[in-house]
Amino acid sequence: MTGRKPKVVGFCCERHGMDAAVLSARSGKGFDASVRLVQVPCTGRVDGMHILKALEDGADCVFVLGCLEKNCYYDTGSIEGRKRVDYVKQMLSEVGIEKERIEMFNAASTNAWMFPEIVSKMVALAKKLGPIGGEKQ
Amino acid sequence: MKAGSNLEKVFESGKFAVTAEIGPPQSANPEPLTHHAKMMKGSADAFNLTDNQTAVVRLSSIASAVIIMREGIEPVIQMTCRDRNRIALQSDLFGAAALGIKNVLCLTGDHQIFGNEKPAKNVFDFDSIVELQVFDQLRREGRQVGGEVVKDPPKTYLGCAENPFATPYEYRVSRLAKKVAAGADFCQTQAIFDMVMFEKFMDEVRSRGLDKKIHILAGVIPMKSAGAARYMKNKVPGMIVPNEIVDRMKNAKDPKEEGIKLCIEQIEHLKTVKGVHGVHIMAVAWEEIVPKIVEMAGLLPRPTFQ
Amino acid sequence: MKAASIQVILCKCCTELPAVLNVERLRKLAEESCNVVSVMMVDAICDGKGLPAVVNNAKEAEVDRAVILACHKKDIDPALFKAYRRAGINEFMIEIVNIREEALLPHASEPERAQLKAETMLAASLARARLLAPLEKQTEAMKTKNVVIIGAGASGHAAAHAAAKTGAHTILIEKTGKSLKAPGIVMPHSQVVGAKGYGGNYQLTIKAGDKIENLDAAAIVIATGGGWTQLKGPLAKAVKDAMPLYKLHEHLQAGSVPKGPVVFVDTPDPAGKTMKVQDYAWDDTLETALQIKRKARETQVFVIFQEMRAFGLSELAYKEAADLGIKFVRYDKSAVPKIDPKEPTDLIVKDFAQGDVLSIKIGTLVFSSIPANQDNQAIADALRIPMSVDGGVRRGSIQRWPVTTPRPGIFVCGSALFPKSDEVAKAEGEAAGSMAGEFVAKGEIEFGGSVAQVTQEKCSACLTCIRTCPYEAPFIGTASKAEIKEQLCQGCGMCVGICPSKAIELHHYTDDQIMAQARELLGGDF
Amino acid sequence: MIVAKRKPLNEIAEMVAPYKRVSVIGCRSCVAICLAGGEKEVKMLVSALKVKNKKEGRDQEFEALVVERQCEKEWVKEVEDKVLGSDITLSMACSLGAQTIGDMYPSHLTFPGLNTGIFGVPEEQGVWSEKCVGCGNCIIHTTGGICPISRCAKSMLNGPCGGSANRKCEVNLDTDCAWSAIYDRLKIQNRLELIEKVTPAKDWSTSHAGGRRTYVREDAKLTPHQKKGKEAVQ
Repeated sequence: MTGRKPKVVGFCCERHGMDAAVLSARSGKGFDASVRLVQVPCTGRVDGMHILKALEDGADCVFVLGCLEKNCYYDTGSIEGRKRVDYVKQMLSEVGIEKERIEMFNAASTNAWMFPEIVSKMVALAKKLGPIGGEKQ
Repeated sequence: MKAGSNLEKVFESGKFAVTAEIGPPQSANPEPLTHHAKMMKGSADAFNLTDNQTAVVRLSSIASAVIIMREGIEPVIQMTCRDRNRIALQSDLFGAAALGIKNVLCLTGDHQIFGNEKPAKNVFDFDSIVELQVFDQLRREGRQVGGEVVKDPPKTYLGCAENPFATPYEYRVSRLAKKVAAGADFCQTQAIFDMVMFEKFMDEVRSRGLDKKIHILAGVIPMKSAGAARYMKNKVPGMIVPNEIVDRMKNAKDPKEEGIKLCIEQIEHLKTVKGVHGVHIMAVAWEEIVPKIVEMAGLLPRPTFQ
Repeated sequence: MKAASIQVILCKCCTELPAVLNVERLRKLAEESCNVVSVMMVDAICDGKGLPAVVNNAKEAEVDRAVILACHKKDIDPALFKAYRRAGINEFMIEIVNIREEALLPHASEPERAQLKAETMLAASLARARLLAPLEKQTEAMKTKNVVIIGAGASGHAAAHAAAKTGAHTILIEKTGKSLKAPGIVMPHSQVVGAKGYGGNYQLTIKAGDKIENLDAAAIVIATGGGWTQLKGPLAKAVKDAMPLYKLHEHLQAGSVPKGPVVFVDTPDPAGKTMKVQDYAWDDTLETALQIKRKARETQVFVIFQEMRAFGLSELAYKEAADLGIKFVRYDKSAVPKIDPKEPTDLIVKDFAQGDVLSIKIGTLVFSSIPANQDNQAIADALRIPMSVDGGVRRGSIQRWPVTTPRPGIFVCGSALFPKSDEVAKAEGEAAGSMAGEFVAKGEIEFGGSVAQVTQEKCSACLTCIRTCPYEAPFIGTASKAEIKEQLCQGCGMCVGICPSKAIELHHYTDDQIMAQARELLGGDF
Repeated sequence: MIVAKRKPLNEIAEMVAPYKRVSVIGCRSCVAICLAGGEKEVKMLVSALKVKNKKEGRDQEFEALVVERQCEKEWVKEVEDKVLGSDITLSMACSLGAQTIGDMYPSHLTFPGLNTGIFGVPEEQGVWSEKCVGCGNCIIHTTGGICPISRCAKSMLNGPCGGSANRKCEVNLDTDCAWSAIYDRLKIQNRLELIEKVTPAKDWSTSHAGGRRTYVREDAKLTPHQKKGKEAVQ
């Protein structure tokens, strides 16, 4: 497979999610460049539509990264975020698309090691599954 | 005499009555019915023919009744409200009476979710109590529920079922009283394993004088294995099986023998409970054991009438 | 609507950016992009030196918004936003792009991909910037200067003193009747039972004795301290006269030395799951153990623990403890200390470090850990703040806001967070008190900005937002449609994400802004 | 309110697959409130179908629309152009909305996107339970305010049946037995005598059994004269 690079979108909450990503970069950890981060204030802000739209617009995989559920800055925000992701997963499986393409993760801002792991997991998945609808676009 | 059935005569004579259950086959073959009728003849006063019990499609109870009557034994047909509206119920009552069927047990019916036709649309135009009331009015006044006066009304002996072990417990006797008020002549209870609880139920039945108004047949189920006991304890809604009974079945060397022994003990005990006028033996898929149990419980010979 | 005119600032991050990326290419791309009227390169936006030039450039070019390619927004000096504001550019019109940590640092080994990614990020932020709208914050005057401190223990006391220094009126609410000396008003036998309002203007309901009183508070400090417990589990069955650490401390103050050997355990329930072992209070345990040894050298002292961390210079005490012969035994959860079944006065414990199984005769058993305060839940419910798993009050962020709760104007300190030693509790109390004082000193509440707003024509009044919001910001207004109380809105956007009628938008994070950014990011091929 | 549930997306996709231009119309009333057919669901549905089409290489155009109350002609009229400009309309309202569009534009195809289920009460966020079947003759004043027709699996009038264990329904063990609830309610209201009386056969002619029902408020109806005036204005 040459040419096309995988495309992964990560919706990260402004609190622990983005901080974890920033800390991992600052601690000298590299991660695959294929990831595109979109900051949201809280993963509870994520609307299923944002995820679906990203898939429509060419993302192979989408992840949502929020605070740990028991330590969410907005109390229940990352729990809400997970519910949104689960709902979209359900919708995807109904239309015959791998629901693994989207995933919810939680991290503490101090978990520098976690972010590169999430990225490599999603990039590997994107490579494995390929673009939705194959190479033609 | 309301209908002059054998069962009615046994009750009127003050004798301890025995009824048993025959499950019609899941086919158009009458043979199993004839076989069971021959085998059980003489061991009970009347035999219940279930009406698509647990919503499993079976040979109809009225047709089954006619088949066993050919063998000279008396049927009690069960008639549920699940599959018939008031038109069909009254029509079937006429039909049954015309065919010589004298005992009818009025039931609401198990929900179709338990059966083999789950997507069915149910009817439930009536519940069992309304069914009793309507049938009672038909036989007494010769008037249909819609007001139409019937020339030759059916003469039917009406039964009902009651489960002393369903919740709310404190309401069960009231519910029996409602069935009496609606016109029930006899009542077959759910299988009794918890004697203490049943006696409490009967205490209240007697205190309200209901034992004088309705003939109560206490239900028993002979069990073949510990598995059957556990199943009834855990899976059958509204059934209470005490742990001692499950343990007894579990520890038995020969569970079948133990099951028979237990059933006979239960019958012996029930005979002593005031207000109990008979037993109803539900040997589900084990019909052949009924004559043995009746004999060993000292209930033979069954009375006969002119 | 007037077309956006955008200023793009490229921060070189001293020499970091040019080392990996082709800055000229970025500059060229920016210059060629739609709506961009000015592109400027600065050495380091964070040092503030280039700020006047940047702002002057913005003024000259008459831009109404800016895209700044730099680093993490949280690390950008607020002076930048102030400077822009002076130039007439609203802070919500400034888009900071974290080129450093999202492209430069993590992808330094693949400069060409990093370059393409940076260019795509620039395009995406321009797309987002075009959709930005200025947002004005509003203010509301605080009705009082009251700082209400809940709990008059070590941390509460420290908080009261610190807050009073800033000129705030302090009101110390204490559940018990203990006599207190503190600045401001002290209310013994009092408890907070309810609260309304928001940071700057809270209305508390206080149960003072048998009376219910209302109390206005501009800020609140939760200093409820730790809870109280007894020995639990199998140990409790065998040892009847175990005492908590503070009891032993009182005995020592009164001059009596406990019966040796003295055995300290780290939790009242080593075998159970009722309480997590916390690594606090070791300063106090160490100090108390030392006091025993200093008073009665011959008394044997054992400290049995799973994890041990003394705070700061308290670590020096380890040396004295070793010199005086205090024995430290570390155990593991897999082999918790238990009483010898044959000898009920002997404690059997496996030394995790050495592997030996020790049998220790108990003279006095002291347990040092205390659980979270049982009152925390009620207070958290009244103030509607989240709790941590351990039953403590949850703080905003361990690094950035250690004594702040997620609710503005409510601060927390000491063992109300999780049990800790006196010294640490006092330090936190001081911090929380000062922060509360400073909060009140502002005299007014700032609200609005990135908050949710309902488009009433679209609202179905389904109540979903009201049920979902953790802050009770949405309510059904007089038009029988949802409205947002901006003072209560924290800008999380949970109501926006769940609204079935798409009737709510979160300013600064609108659907269009989020999706435009994502779309542009996906447009790049790298 | 009316509670509906989105049909599985594969079923919807199959329904609309043969058509090029699809208008998807939601409703801001009951189905928005029960999270089945509001603007959000409409937009997500369209997006999910587009993702599916992308996978399968199918070319379809979608238009996402929402109206205030799809069961009323006047509201539907507002999107008439879009409806008629499409090859097919997928209604994301209850069946009433879908039928209103269908009745207004008989030659236009209108398909249901939702399964309309129950007259329900939101017990908590995300949970709706049936409490009425529209039998047309309310009796809950005699049953402690609890409807046995909808809340009992067998619509018993003289319940509870013999399968009630632990006050739960035998048909669904997570559901409370309606008659146990009625018993408890009448007990606290000191009205247990009501449950002791035999309730006679119910007259079902007021329900759907009596044929399709139309309720009319004569005084609210417009006279032919008034109607004529309206038409003249239009």
